[in-house]
Amino acid sequence: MYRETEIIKDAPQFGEPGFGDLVINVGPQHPATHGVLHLIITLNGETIKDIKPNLGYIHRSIEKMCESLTYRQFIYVTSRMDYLSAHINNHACALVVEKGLQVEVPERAQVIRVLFDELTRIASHELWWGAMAMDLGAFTPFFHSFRERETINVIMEETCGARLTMNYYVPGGVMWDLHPDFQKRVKDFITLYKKKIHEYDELVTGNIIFQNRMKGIGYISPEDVISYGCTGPVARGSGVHSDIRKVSPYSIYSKLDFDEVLETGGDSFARYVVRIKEMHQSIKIIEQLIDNIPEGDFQAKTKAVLKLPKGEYYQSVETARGELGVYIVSEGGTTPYRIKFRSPGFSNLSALNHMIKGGKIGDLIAAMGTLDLVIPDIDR
Amino acid sequence: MFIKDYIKDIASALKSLATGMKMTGYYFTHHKEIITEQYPDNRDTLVLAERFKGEVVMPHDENNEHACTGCTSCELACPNGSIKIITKFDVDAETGKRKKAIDTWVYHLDLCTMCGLCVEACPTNAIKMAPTFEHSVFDRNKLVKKLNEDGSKVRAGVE
Amino acid sequence: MGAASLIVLIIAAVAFSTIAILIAKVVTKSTTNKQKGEAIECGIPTKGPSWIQFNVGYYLFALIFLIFDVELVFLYPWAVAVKQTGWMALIEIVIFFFILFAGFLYAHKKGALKWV
Amino acid sequence: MWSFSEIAKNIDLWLNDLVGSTWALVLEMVIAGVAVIGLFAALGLVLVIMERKVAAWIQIRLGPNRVGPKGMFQSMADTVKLLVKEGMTPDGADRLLFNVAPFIAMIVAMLLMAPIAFAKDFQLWDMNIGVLYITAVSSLSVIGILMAGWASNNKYSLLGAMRSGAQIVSYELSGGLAILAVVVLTGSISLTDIIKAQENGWWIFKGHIPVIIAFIIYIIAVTAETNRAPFDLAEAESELTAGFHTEYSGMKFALFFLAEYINVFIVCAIGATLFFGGWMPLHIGNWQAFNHIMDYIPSSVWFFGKTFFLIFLIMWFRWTFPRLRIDQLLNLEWKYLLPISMINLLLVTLIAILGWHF
Amino acid sequence: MTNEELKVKLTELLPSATFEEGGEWLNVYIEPAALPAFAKQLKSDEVLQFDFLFCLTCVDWKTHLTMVYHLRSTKLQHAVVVKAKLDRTKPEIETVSDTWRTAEFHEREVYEMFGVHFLHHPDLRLLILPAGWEGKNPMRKDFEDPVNMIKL
Repeated sequence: MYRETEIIKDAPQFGEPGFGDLVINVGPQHPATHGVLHLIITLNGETIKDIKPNLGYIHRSIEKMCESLTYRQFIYVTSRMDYLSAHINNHACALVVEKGLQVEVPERAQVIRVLFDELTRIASHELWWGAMAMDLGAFTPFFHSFRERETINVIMEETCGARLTMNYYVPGGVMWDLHPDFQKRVKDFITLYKKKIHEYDELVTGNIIFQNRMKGIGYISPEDVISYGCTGPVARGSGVHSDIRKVSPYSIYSKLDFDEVLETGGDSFARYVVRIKEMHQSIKIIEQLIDNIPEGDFQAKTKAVLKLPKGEYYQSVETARGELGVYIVSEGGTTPYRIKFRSPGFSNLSALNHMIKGGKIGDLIAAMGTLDLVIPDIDR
Repeated sequence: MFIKDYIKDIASALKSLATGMKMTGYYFTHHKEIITEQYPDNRDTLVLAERFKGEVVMPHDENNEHACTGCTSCELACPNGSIKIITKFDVDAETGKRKKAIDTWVYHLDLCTMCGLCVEACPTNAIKMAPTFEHSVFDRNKLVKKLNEDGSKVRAGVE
Repeated sequence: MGAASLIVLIIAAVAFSTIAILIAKVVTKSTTNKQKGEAIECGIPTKGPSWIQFNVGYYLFALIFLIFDVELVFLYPWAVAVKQTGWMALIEIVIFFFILFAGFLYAHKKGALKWV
Repeated sequence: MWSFSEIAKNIDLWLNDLVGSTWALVLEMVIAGVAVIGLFAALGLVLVIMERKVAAWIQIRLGPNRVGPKGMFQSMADTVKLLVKEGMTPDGADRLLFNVAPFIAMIVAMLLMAPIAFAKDFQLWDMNIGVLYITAVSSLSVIGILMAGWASNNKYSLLGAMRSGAQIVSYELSGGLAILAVVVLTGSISLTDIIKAQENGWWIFKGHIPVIIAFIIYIIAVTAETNRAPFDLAEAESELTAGFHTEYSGMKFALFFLAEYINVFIVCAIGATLFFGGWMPLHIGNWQAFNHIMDYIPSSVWFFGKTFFLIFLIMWFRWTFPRLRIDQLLNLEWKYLLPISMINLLLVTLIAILGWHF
Repeated sequence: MTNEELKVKLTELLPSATFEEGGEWLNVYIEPAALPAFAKQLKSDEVLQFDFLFCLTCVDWKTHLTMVYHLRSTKLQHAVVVKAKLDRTKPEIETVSDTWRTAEFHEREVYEMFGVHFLHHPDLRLLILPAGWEGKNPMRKDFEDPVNMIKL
């Protein structure tokens, strides 16, 4: 309808705050930052001239902590990084330890891991969807998305014993076998999801106000996406082929039939569409696997005390927010010598200033919503 | 045509708004869809998954015996030091041999992150996670618990 | 009750608000400290003054509004008289709107209706 | 059948007998003042619980359900909570303006009550320029908001107030033009006359499509004028934390809150009066039997029923739609609502002159 | 490109570079001074096109610091690890944030955690740590903080 937003392709250059400029702190206690992100914004009227992020309000130095934890123990801390895709973080750590130990993970464990990864991805996107709509001023989607997310949480709780920070993956497999009800529960979830998913389009995607708030906002070009190191739906919204599950497949992803969702818009709406379509792809993966869980062990035999050979190990996985890399430097001991988490949110946040410069305050909220920032993931 | 596009725009916009309102209207009139749980009221019927990791407990059987030998592998496995095992030496009444046993199994619930690594590490399955979650107390010290009961012993045959 | 009702209403509003605030003053226990008096800005002390000249972006809207609002006031007597006047009223208003609309289109062309 | 007007008349007679005409007038004023305050408070309580319940049911929740039966006294508990909260004034604030702003908001909300006909022959002041009065007074509410936003010495408040200024200034035009559609059809700006003109059917049914368009424009414009979502930019909580009342707490906040709900009630009452006949029961042309049955329902029930339906509509909007951005909001007004309402007014004029309306 | 081909090509670009294999990817050790020019070449070279810096970090080896740059090409899908040894007492290196803009934030993180000074960085301030932490570098191995650290 009254679509007027021009895509600001080249971020305008502004000088230092001058006459008539307001410097406003958004966050750390702000409803739209989903946590304790602190942005120092320079405003001219309603137009944003500059954004300076200020991080670290929940920095726990997880990397330093991991240096004193053994290879079995450090996995649990990573659940607390990006708490919305805790399983996938754990997966990355388990994979990197297995890579160092050269352990063959049983087929059953791999399938279980992929199933839980995809369920986590859906749950994460559901929460993002609700929270993003809430940022834009619509409260109802938040509650509707939690209805489906709750179903996933129940599945998690039943098998893993927790709802958010599960610590279910261990080096060599998973901690326990699946709960007997797992398959039935997942199928129930798929039925519910398919019954309710059209409401997402009715309530939000098709809404004219929503589309106008989203289209043309927070544009970032493919070159800038690569330069800023953005990954995940942010990169794919600009058409950059960046899904780690396709780029360098891990676990059993190379054998699965799913598509990498690519949109070429580069704006908030493209990122939104990518996430919505990714949920469908995750459902597709779950449907392929849920009836074909192979029998066998759920955990490979590993030694009681794990020692990674001297060397450097890197493994990246695709979390709900993008590429999570785990870089371990081992000196041959029981604990990592140095560990580095390349978190997706950190790089995605660095592109925020570039995206929003010259936009309005409302655009900041809309663009930040589609970046899907999880603050513990950025601060670590 | 400008006017035609203009009207078309408005029509499609109104339609999209009406679609959303139809959906919310549906939920407004269909109270069966409500999913709220009324938590403190449904305590009696609340079923938690049996695997739910709420706190570490040490099951004792009817003879007040448990399976913990005091090997401290759980203490070593714990990533944040919420377990502290104080051992003592028991004298076996029949053979007269001195045997290592636990004196106090201290559990810091206030430090615990419910990762379940201690349960995994236990060689004798002496501890397990219990599906409880109402841990709030006014004094933090109350969260430091002694898991083995007074006068309890190691079950015979557990090594 | 007539025009006196307006005085009654104003007194009622003031009385209601005053009583409510006074009751609240009596009931609550008030403390002061330095942090309490700070302006709320997400927990960070404000940087620079808030009372500055800044670009509100709708100065032109206000001007155009003025024109249209005056027009709206003119329309009230016209609207009351439409039925008696008949066709003449329609012709007059078409001319009136035509002039207004021309000005409106001009403003639009000039970019006055764009929030900056 | 009893009616409000007869009760009022009887009280008037009784008081005149008792204390003489001068004191009777004073006493009547006091009674009216107390009644209005009572209505104010009652409306606040009812609308807050209504909003919360509507929101809850749309959001597949139960909503308040602890205080009283089904949580019906929740808003009482809210009031008590707000009453015992400390009302703070920030150090840097302009104290006079800061404290006066809620009074302005309340006075404006209260003044708008004057011409509304709550039931048959029951209104405070049957003024002959009712529509004009409402248009004029309702635009004053922006002053309270601007004062509050400016006086707070808070950047969020300032931005919220400025937005609110632009918004209310703009949406007044299309709202006024939508009201004019009914004025043209009636040929009068007295609310009594407008209600009388709907004796054989409400304007929304009698006036063909142009009146329906006028109604839609009216409901959009008043949603914006009362700062309700999706036009709640002045207090957009995800952008400006709480907009112009960020710094307000305790009872002063409650007054703003109350004024907002009363404003919603009033604009809906005006909407009901203009397009749905106010207290006028549902009459269809000359179906005497049907009209007679409808007359059995008291006129105040008709009035409140229609008003609350419109209030529900506005609440329904709020819990369905996302918020607009400030420039989109103004675009909607200046590029869509204003031209459409102008053309619509021409169409209505045509209908009125040709006498096509029923 | 395979690791062998990369080795040949990189030696062409920078003869002083030394290589180390064994990990997943080829490790290139370079002199810190050669970094900015080398980085630009890595990005712009037709057959290399390392346009994506996906991980930038630092390792404290107690005797020296090592900057680690993980690079990948989004078009050609090969990867390389560039490393540069720094003096531990006065660590300084040129910024690469003009080549890969993601480095701006990562370098700020390394700056506060390891105390590495990035020359010509556009905005080298503390990012995560609160004001007043300058000079103390938490991720170094010899860092002790009696207040905030809990020893297990």
